[in-house]
Amino acid sequence: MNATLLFDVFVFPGVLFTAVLGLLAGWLDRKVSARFQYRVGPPVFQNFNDFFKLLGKETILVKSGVPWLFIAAPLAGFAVMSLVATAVGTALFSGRTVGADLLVVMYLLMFYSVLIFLGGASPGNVFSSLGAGREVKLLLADELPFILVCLVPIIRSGYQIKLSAILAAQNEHGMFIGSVSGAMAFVAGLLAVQAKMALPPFHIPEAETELVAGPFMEYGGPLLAFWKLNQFMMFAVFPFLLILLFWGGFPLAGLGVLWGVLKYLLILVLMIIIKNTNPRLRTDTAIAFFWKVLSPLALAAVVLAVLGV
Amino acid sequence: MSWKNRRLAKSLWVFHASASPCNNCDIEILDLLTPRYDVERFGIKLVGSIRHADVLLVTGIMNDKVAPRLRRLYEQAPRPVFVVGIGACPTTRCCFKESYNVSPGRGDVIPVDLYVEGCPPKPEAMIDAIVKLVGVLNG
Amino acid sequence: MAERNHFLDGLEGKIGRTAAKKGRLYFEVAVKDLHDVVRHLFLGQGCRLSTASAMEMRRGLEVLYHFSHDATGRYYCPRVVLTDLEDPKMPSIAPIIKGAEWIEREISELFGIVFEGHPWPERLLTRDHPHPPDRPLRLRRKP
Amino acid sequence: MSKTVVPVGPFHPLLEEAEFFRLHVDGETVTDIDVDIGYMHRGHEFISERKTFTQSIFLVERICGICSTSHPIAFVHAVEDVDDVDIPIRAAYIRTLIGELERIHSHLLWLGLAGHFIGYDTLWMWAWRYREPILEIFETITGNRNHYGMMRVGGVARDVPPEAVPPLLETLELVERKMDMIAKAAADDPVLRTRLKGVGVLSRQAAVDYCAVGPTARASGVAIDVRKDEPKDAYGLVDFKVIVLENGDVYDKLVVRILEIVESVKIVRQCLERLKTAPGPILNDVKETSAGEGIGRYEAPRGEVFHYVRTDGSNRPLRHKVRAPSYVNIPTCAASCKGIPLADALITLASVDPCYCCTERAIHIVGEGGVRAQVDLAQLSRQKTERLRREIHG
Repeated sequence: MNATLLFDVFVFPGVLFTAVLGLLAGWLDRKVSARFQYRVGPPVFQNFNDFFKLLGKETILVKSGVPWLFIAAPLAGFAVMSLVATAVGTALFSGRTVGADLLVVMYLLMFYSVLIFLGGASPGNVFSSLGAGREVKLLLADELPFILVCLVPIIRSGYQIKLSAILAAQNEHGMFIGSVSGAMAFVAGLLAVQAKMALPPFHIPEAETELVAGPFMEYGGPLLAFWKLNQFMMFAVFPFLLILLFWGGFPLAGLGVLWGVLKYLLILVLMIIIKNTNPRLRTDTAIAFFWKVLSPLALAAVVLAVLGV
Repeated sequence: MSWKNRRLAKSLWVFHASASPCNNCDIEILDLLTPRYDVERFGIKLVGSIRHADVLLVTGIMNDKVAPRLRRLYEQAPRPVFVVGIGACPTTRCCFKESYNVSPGRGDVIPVDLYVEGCPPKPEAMIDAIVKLVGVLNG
Repeated sequence: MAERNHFLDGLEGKIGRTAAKKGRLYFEVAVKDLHDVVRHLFLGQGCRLSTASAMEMRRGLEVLYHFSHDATGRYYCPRVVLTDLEDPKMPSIAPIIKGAEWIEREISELFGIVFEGHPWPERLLTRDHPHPPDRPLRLRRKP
Repeated sequence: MSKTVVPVGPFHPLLEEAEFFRLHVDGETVTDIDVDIGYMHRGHEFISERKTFTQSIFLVERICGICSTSHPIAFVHAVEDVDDVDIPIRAAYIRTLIGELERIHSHLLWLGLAGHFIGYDTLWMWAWRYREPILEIFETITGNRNHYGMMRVGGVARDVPPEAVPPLLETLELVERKMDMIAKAAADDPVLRTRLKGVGVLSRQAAVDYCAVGPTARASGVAIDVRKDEPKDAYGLVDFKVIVLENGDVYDKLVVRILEIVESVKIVRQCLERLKTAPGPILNDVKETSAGEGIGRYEAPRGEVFHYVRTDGSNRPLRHKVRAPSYVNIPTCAASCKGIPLADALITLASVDPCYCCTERAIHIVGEGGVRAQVDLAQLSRQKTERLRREIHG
C-alpha cells in the first residue's frame, strides 16, 4: 500500500507533477501577460532556469531575525503545497481518497498563508513585517468567502466531505456548476482563489512598488527558490480544486482528458485576464470588497444549495 | 561550474541602484523593459529587493553622500553578483568631474565589472552589453 | 512705468534704488522692512515666491527674492544687503510663505546666513552627509 | 502598534532616483513625512561658473534627464534677458517644437510610471510603447533620444529641413490616435478611478501657500502657466488651452497631464506646418553679453523652471541660480500626504512627478582637507544605521 502512496505523493499528482505543471502554467501566465502588454515574453523554460539559478545562489541569514523560522517557513510551505496537491490530485484523477477530505485541504491552504506571515515576520525587516501584516489582513478578507464557497459542493453532494464522494455525487447528478447555486459559488470561488494566490488586483502583501517585495524581501537563493516554486505550484493546485468541486472532475479516459485540459486552461486564462486588467486594490478596499460583495454572494449560493436549487 | 553559469546566464535578475545620476540612464533602463526593447525575452527581470538580484545596475557619479549606502547595498547582495556601470557617469563622471561632492580618486566605491558607454547609452548598446556579459558567463 | 509704481504704492518709504527692465523690477529693501514688503507682495498682490538667490558681493551678502506676478507675467525682486559678513542674520519669511522653508534652509547651509524664526532650521542638502562642507559658497575672502 | 518609521529609499523600486523619505506610520496611516534629499546633487552652479555660456548649455542639459530641454531653454532665456536679445522666427518655432515634444514624452513617462506604482503594468507598457515614436522623432531632428544639445544663446543649433517634416507628421498622427485609447484606458477605468479619486488631496490654499507650480498647481485650481503668462519663443503665435481642474487629487493630476498631452500634440502640429514655410536663419550670433542680471523661465513638464544669471561682461556667468519645479512641488507632499494610508501616501508622493536630480543642483566647494579616508565614511554610516535601528525598534 505504501508503495502506491509514495508514488502518489512524490511523482504523479504530488510533488513532481505539480511542480512541473506549475512552472509551465507560470510560464503561460507570464507569456500571456506579456502579450497583453505588446511584449514578447520569456522563453518556455524560463521558470525552470530561474528555479535552478536561485538554487545555486548564496543564502544570507539575517542576524536580527529568527534564523530557524526563516529557513523553516518556505520548506514547510513546500510540504503543505505538495500535500494539498496530492489530496486534490488523487481524488481528481483516480477517484481514490488518500486520507484527506475537503476540510483538511481548506485547513492546509489557510496554514500556507500563516506560513507566509511567519516567513515575513521572522527577519526583523520593517518592510517584510509590514508585508506579513498585510498577508494576514488579506487572509482575514478572503477566508470567509472561501469557506462559504466550499460549503456549496458539500451540501449539494448530500453533506459529504470526502473529495471522492463529492466527485461521485457530481458524476451521478451532473456537474454542480450547472445549478444556479453552483455557478454563483464558482464565480465567488474564482475571485477568492485569485486573492489566495496573491495575484493582481489582490497582490497587496507583495506590492513591489510599496513594500519592495513584501514578506519575501529578505529571502535570497534557495529559500527564495522554494517560495517561488510554492507560488507556481498554486497555479496547478487551485484550478484543479475548482474543477474538482464544481466541474465534475478530470477523467483520464479518452475524450475526457481533452475536456479536462480545456476546463483547466479556461480557469487559468480567466485568472490571467483578471490579473492584467486591474490595478492593485488598497487593503481596506479589498477587505470591503470581500466582506460586502463576495460574502453575500457566497452566502446566497449556500442558501440556494440548501434549498436544492 | 559551467552548468550553473549557464543557468545564471539565462535568468539574470536585475536590481537598479541610482547613485546621483541625471536619471536619464534610469529611464533608459526602464525603457529596456517596455515593448520596443523587451529584455524579458532573455529572462531578465527587474526585481525590487537586493536579495533577489544577480546584477546591480549602477547609474550616476556616486557622490559622497550616496557612496557609503551604495557600498552597503553591494555587500548585501548574495554572491555571485555582477555590477554594471551604465552611462558615462560611473566611468569618467563626464561633465561633473570638477564637482565638489565627489572626492577625487573614488574609483573604489564598488568593483564594477562592466561599463556601458553613452550619455544616455542607447537601449541597443545596453542589450549588447548584456549579451557580452552572458557570453562571459557561458565561458 | 506708471502702472508699475501703482503696484508698489503701498510701500513708499521702504523702496530704495530700483532698476526696471522689460517685465522685471529689482528694488532695494532694508532688512527691517522685509516682512512688510513680502506680506504686501504675497498676501496683498497675490504674487508667488519663485525662489531666493544669495550672493557675496564686495559691499556684503546680498539676498535677492524673486516674486512672480502670474497674472501679468512680471517678476518683482526685492533685494536685501547684509553688511555683517561675520555673523549675518535675517528675519525668516517662512512663517508667511510655507514654500520658503526649503530655500532658506539651503541658503543658511551654503552661506551661513541665520534666518531668525525659521520653523525647522536644519541642513537641507547635506544632512547625514559624511563630511558636510561648512558655508561652502562664501568666497573665502577674508573680511 | 508602536510608531514605526518606514524608510522609503534611498534604494527603493518606487523611486528611480535615490531619495530618502521617512514616513512616520501609525498602523497603516501616515502621520508625518520627513524628506531627506541630497543624494543626487552634483553641483551644477559651481561648475557652470567655470564654463562659458555655450559650454554651460551642455552641463545645464544634464541637470535632469527627462526634462532635458527645459533647463537649457530657461538658461538661454536668462542670458538673452540680460540684453533683451531677439531670436529669429524659425528658431522660435524649433524651440517650441522641441519643448512640446518633450512635454508629450515626459507626461507619457509619468503616466506609465503612475500605472506601475499602483500595480497596473498594462497601462505602463501601453504608455511607454507610444512614447517610443516620440523619441524617434527626437532622434531624426536632434540625433539623440534625450540630451538634444539644440539650444544656443540667440537661437537654435540645428535646422529642421522642410523635407523631414512629412514623416514627423505621420508619426504624430499615430501617437494622437493611440493617445485617445490610453486616455480612455486611464481616465474611464472604474477601478483606477476608485483607486485614485480623492487620494492625496492638495487644497487650493495649500497649493498657493507652498507656491506650487505646473500640473500640481493646475490640478488644484491655480491657473498659472508660463506659456500664457509670459509667452516667449513661438508660444505667442500658436493657440492652445491651459487645462485647470478643481479638486487637486491624484486622479485630477492624471487627467490634467493627459489633456496637456493632447494640447501639446496640437502645438507640435502647428509648429511643423509653419516650419515648412518660415524662412530665415536659425541663430543670431551673440558676440558678448554686457554686465547685468537676467531671469529666464520656461514651462517644463513639471512646472516653471527658473534660471537667474548675473554677468560681469565676460562670457562666464558670475552667478547662476537654478530652481527646478520639483523644488517647490515636493514639499507640498507634507500637506497632501498626512493622515492617509501608506499605500496612498506613496502614490501621492509620485503624483507630483518629482524629479530629484533637478531639485538638488546646489553648489558646494570642496573642503581644503585632502582625500577622505574610506574608513570613517563607512563608520559614520554604520552609526546612523544603529541610530535608525534603535529608532525603529525603540
